[in-house]
Amino acid sequence: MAEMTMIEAIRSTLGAALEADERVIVLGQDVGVNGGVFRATEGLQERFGAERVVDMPLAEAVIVGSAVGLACSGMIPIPELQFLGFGSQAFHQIEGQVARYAYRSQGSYPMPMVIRAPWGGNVRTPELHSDAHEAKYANAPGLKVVMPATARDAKGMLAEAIRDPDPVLFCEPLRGYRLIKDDVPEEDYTVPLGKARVVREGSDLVIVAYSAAVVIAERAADRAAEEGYSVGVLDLRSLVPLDVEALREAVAACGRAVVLHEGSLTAGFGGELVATIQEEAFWSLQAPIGRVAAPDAPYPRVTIEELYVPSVQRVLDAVRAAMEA
Amino acid sequence: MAEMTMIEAIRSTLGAALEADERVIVLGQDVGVNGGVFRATEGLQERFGAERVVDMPLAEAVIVGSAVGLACSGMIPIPELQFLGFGSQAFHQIEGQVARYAYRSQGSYPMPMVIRAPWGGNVRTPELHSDAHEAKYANAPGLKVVMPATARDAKGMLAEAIRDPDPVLFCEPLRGYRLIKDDVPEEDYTVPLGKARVVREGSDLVIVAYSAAVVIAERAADRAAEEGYSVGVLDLRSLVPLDVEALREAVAACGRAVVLHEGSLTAGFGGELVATIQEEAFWSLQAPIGRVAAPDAPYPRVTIEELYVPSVQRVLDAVRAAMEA
Amino acid sequence: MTATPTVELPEPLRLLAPDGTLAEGHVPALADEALLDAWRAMLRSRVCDERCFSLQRQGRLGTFSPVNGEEAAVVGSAWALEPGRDWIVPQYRELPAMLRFGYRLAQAMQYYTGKPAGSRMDAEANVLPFQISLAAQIPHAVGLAWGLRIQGLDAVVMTYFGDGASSEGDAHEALNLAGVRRAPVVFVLKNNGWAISTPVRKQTAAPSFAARAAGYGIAGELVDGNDLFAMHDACARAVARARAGEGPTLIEARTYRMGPHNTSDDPTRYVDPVELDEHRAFDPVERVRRHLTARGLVDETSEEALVAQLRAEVDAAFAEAQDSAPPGVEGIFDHVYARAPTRLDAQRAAAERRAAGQRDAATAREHR
Amino acid sequence: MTATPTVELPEPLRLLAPDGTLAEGHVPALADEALLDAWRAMLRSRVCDERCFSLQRQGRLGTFSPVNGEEAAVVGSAWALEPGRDWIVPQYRELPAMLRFGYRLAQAMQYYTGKPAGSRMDAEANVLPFQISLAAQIPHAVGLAWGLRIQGLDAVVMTYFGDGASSEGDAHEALNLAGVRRAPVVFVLKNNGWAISTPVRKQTAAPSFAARAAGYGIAGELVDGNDLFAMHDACARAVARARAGEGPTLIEARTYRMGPHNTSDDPTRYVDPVELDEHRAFDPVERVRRHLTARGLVDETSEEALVAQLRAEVDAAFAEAQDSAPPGVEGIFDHVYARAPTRLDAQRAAAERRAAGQRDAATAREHR
Ligand SMILES: Cc1ncc(C[n+]2csc(CCOP(=O)(O)OP(=O)(O)O)c2C)c(N)n1
Ligand SMILES: Cc1ncc(C[n+]2csc(CCOP(=O)(O)OP(=O)(O)O)c2C)c(N)n1
Ligand SMILES: [Mg+2]
Ligand SMILES: [Mg+2]
Repeated sequence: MAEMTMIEAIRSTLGAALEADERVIVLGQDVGVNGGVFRATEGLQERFGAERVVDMPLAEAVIVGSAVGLACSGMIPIPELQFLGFGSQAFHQIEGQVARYAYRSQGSYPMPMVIRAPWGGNVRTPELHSDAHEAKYANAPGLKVVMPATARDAKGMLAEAIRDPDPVLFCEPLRGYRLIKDDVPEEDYTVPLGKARVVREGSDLVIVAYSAAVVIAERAADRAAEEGYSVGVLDLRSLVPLDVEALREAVAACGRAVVLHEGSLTAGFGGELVATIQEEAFWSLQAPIGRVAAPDAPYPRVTIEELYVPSVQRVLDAVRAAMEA
Repeated sequence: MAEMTMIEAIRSTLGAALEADERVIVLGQDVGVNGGVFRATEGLQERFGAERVVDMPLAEAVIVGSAVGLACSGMIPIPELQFLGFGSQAFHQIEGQVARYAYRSQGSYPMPMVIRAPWGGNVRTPELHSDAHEAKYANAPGLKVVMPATARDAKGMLAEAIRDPDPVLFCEPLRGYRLIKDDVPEEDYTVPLGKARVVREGSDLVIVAYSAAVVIAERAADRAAEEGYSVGVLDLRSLVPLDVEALREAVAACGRAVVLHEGSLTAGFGGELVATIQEEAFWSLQAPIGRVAAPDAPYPRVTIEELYVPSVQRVLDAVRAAMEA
Repeated sequence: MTATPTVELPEPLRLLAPDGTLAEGHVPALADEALLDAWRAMLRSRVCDERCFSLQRQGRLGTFSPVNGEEAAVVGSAWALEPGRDWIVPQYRELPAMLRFGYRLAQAMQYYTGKPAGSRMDAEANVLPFQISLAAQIPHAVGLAWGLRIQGLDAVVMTYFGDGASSEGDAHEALNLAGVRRAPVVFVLKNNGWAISTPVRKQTAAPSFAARAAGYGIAGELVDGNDLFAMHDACARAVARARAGEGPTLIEARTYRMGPHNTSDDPTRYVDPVELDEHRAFDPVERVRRHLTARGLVDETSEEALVAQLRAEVDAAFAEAQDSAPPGVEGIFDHVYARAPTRLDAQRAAAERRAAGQRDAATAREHR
Repeated sequence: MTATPTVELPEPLRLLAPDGTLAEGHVPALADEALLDAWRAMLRSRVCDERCFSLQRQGRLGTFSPVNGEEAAVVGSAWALEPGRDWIVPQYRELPAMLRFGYRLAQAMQYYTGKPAGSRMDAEANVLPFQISLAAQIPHAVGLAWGLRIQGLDAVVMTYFGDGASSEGDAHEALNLAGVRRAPVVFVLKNNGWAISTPVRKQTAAPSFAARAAGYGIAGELVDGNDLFAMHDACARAVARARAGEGPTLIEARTYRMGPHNTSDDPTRYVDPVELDEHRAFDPVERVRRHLTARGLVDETSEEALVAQLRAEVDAAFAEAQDSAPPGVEGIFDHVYARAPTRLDAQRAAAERRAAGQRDAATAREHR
């Protein structure tokens, strides 16, 4: 065990994957000499050479699109989107090609690809850099969407995503890159996709969250505890596959839930969570499931981002509302 | 009143808009000489000239992106995506530019644009042509998403969308272009965005649907009636703005709901609908809200599309399940 | 210092005159059995186009895009590659090229009749599936070529796209990346004059697409796309360069779409019949026929026999495709994921129950 | 018939030598008051870069991308347009051009300090906001130029993008459309050698970006981007062509990014200090200074006074931006829609209640 930041965890998995399997190739903007703008790939080009850790032209669609071709040739590409927000430039390649190439070719050309993409708010980035787009990708069948909340999961889930024969969008929270720091086993291990993590148990209500929002959920649970509520936290870890079982169990046990995400409300992933919970645990529900999400507005400029990103206070309010309903 | 197909209704509104306002410009692939591959713009280039009904190069991002610039210049552009599925090529321009240009410029550059896009299944099209992407666009704040189900609404809502100062994605169901035919007032009129249509009342359950799925909902309601269930149908008409009030009222009145859409389930718009309903009418709910949607798989080839697109039978099964819960 | 707006461009490379005579002194590399094989492929393509059109009109086939008029562009280029070693990355109008690289006619017929198996590739086939998303395959071709080279193979990848698709961002990004990586790709841009109803003059102001090569630091060549020998010659040189590690080439094949865009299209709405007629004089099949006839390699009788044989081939392929039943529920769910989410498995189980005529006990169950 | 892989390219247009002497016989169109105005703009840019960097280091400013080294490219081009008539569509590194067309320095400071008002344009400003999405503004520029022409205005639109952004699909689609529509646009591609850490040789294999123009049937010119007069001259000709309805021009301004990409970047990781030093000899500001000094138009004393004045200007602008409080909740909700969905209004009301310290009675209520 060693304490590691999330960025260190990711870097170590990338290094191990490049080490372990010749077919692995890392490609993206500034991933080589510069080691990535957040240093996720720092030192990798030095270790593995410029043919395996490749600085690409500034063009997201061909970063992802050439990765499709690399996969067809038998490689395991790990393209990086410098920011998830610029995945929109490659959206047709991701949802229209990566996600369905195995299906289209009826298994002839699997896509064992991992698209890495940082995102997330409250880190004072310029416009478009913080945008939460996970719901759009979760609605692209054929793709898996992974959103780790801890360094330990980042390491183990990235390792699993690379081994997984299906294409994975691996979303890394900017806020967590250096702030999230936890005990990470030094040896190689994997964390399965589609198994949620019970962060804490609670008998009154469960907050369902993922990625950097898990920390917000925990703080809100702490605050709720001060008010006498026993609030659990469920970290989904991946949106696709979705751990339906864990959602059912968590809500069946306590009868109340709040779902939380950073992206805007309408058609955000929270809708999916509420729908799934009420399908699975309707008869246990003792109050409406609360949704805490950003408003239906674009991510704002930095001076007011704290008014936009869901706060501990908002989650706490939702917990109270559910408890008092 | 005259009976009109949906395609005729759309064509008539486009003609009227070009007639009424010099700033209106229609642009897209094959919209000119050919009158659009579905003839939505037939005859318009002859009437208004090649400078107002413009055949564009085959490049969705610049069809939409140049429309942003046209709007900045004071025009009212109506770009056409030949199919909604190819909106993914322009996704960065739609979600990142069109949807937020007014916000970014703090009102300096409004985007009074209507992006027209046909979509929808069971019409034997090649791959990607039938894809339902509405949930992804509904998650793009700043954009409105309109999905009419009747010729009358198509005419009136397109007219309203063109007048609306905000950008609108106007999704036209391929299946309805010629099959949907109803009485349409000949004079100019508008149908507001964000007001759902009560297709029929029902005291047991309400099916919430939009676009071509409304017909499926109606048939299922008919079949349910044969089994003694009084089932209402609510046609949402637009996803953004969402008629939350109508959802609440419809469900509060009967206590049971099934939501229906053609796109795949996970992170589809059905999740939003279920979440909204249970937020608004939780205490009225007598059974879990059923979701009927396509599976989490890409739209398949034509020989098996009927196994994919939600059928009357599936909706009926969901109605029964809710009634028997 | 000023680059003039329009660069003066050479005429397209032409080696075979419309009357079937070869350019003075040119000895085509495409000769003997390979030439006759190419000829057969061109005729097969015509026969297949005709047959598919009539089947579509009878409602027995889905949407179909004929090759009609572009046979030399497709065959001349693909015959410059080596089957079993090189690769084809098609758009949707290059069936003869795909067939040479291991795609089977019966699979094509499955594709045209809307069966998923039509895009499943045999293990030994070096072909990617038809691509509906215009230009999306071009980045794939570059990645494929790059990946094969990483693995020490000296394969060359040939990819096709149209004058319309050339306007997509993907075309640009891929051509540029190919230049940077010196990927062994031959880009065959078939300029057939039309993107559905959009004539090429509305597609671009460029006097030639080949002129784009210079902007990517790659080789470019403008070729008479209705000339089998010119296409083969230019592509063979491009393949040799690619194989030698000298990077990609952009070939503009100037050709002409002799029929409708596809079975849903009505070109009388927008094609000037006079223009169409003018182009008939340059028919690529007729041109090769004249040449082979003059050389005594084919005659009417032998062609009749060949056409009859090709018809039988196409009919057999169609019959085979007809015989393969479309999949059931598994056709929706298989291969979406190699490791499907449990929720998808639940959806599949529900769909299977429905297909078996069983009513769903509870719809919720299928979303697990 | 074969276009060779790399077209032999002329040297960039240069009119002002690094030592400040003008090319034999050249009489610059940029003269008198306009020249001094351009000089002031270049110096203002330097002063602003320095000031913003130090403010950022103190934590008083957000992410900032300096113009440093590209002053001639930006000023020379923008001074070829007519304020009040023509338009600027920027990326993010062209503040001096924006300022000439009605954007105010205090607004820029609001932008850099992360205030939404920084992208609100005054009614009389002919500028679009800073664009973060690389190359996304290029289609906008084409549409804007097209739309202004439809409305009978003979305005010219100048848009800027970098060597990195040039690889994006949007750049291609927009250049091509501009050619087709003969839109009055001048595309200024500032090739500053870098896209963050990516050198231009990894960005493209093209020997020159100007060579791309031929592939769109538009004019192209390669210009020494550190030469104020050459930039002005080439752009003035491009503007004249555009105004006369002769279509767009792609100008490649060869320049060099003299500092970090932005305030978060550490170029010592990837820039060879020797290379950087070499480029210092071509500093665009120094070059104009030498020229103006030789002509007796400026001297050390006058420059000192000017710099002091510019510093005061920048400080005043920063102070003004500081004084404008960031918005409250309205900054999140205003202008998202002109006619907001009722649900958004409910979210706004809830946010206002929260901001007022009131607890939400029921979260559900805000989703109305
Ligand atoms: C990205 C995308 N946009 C639009 C379409 C619809 N579409 C299908 S074929 C076609 C025209 C293609 O023209 P071209 O690339 O010249 O190829 P050709 O059909 O002439 O071979 C269009 C617009 C599509 N399939 N993909
Ligand atoms: C579409 C998109 N992709 C990635 C980024 C992240 N990014 C910001 S600046 C930059 C480099 C830009 O290089 P260039 O276009 O040459 O402009 P320069 O900064 O040199 O002026 C990158 C990759 C972005 N802003 N937009
Ligand atoms: Mg074509
Ligand atoms: Mg640059």
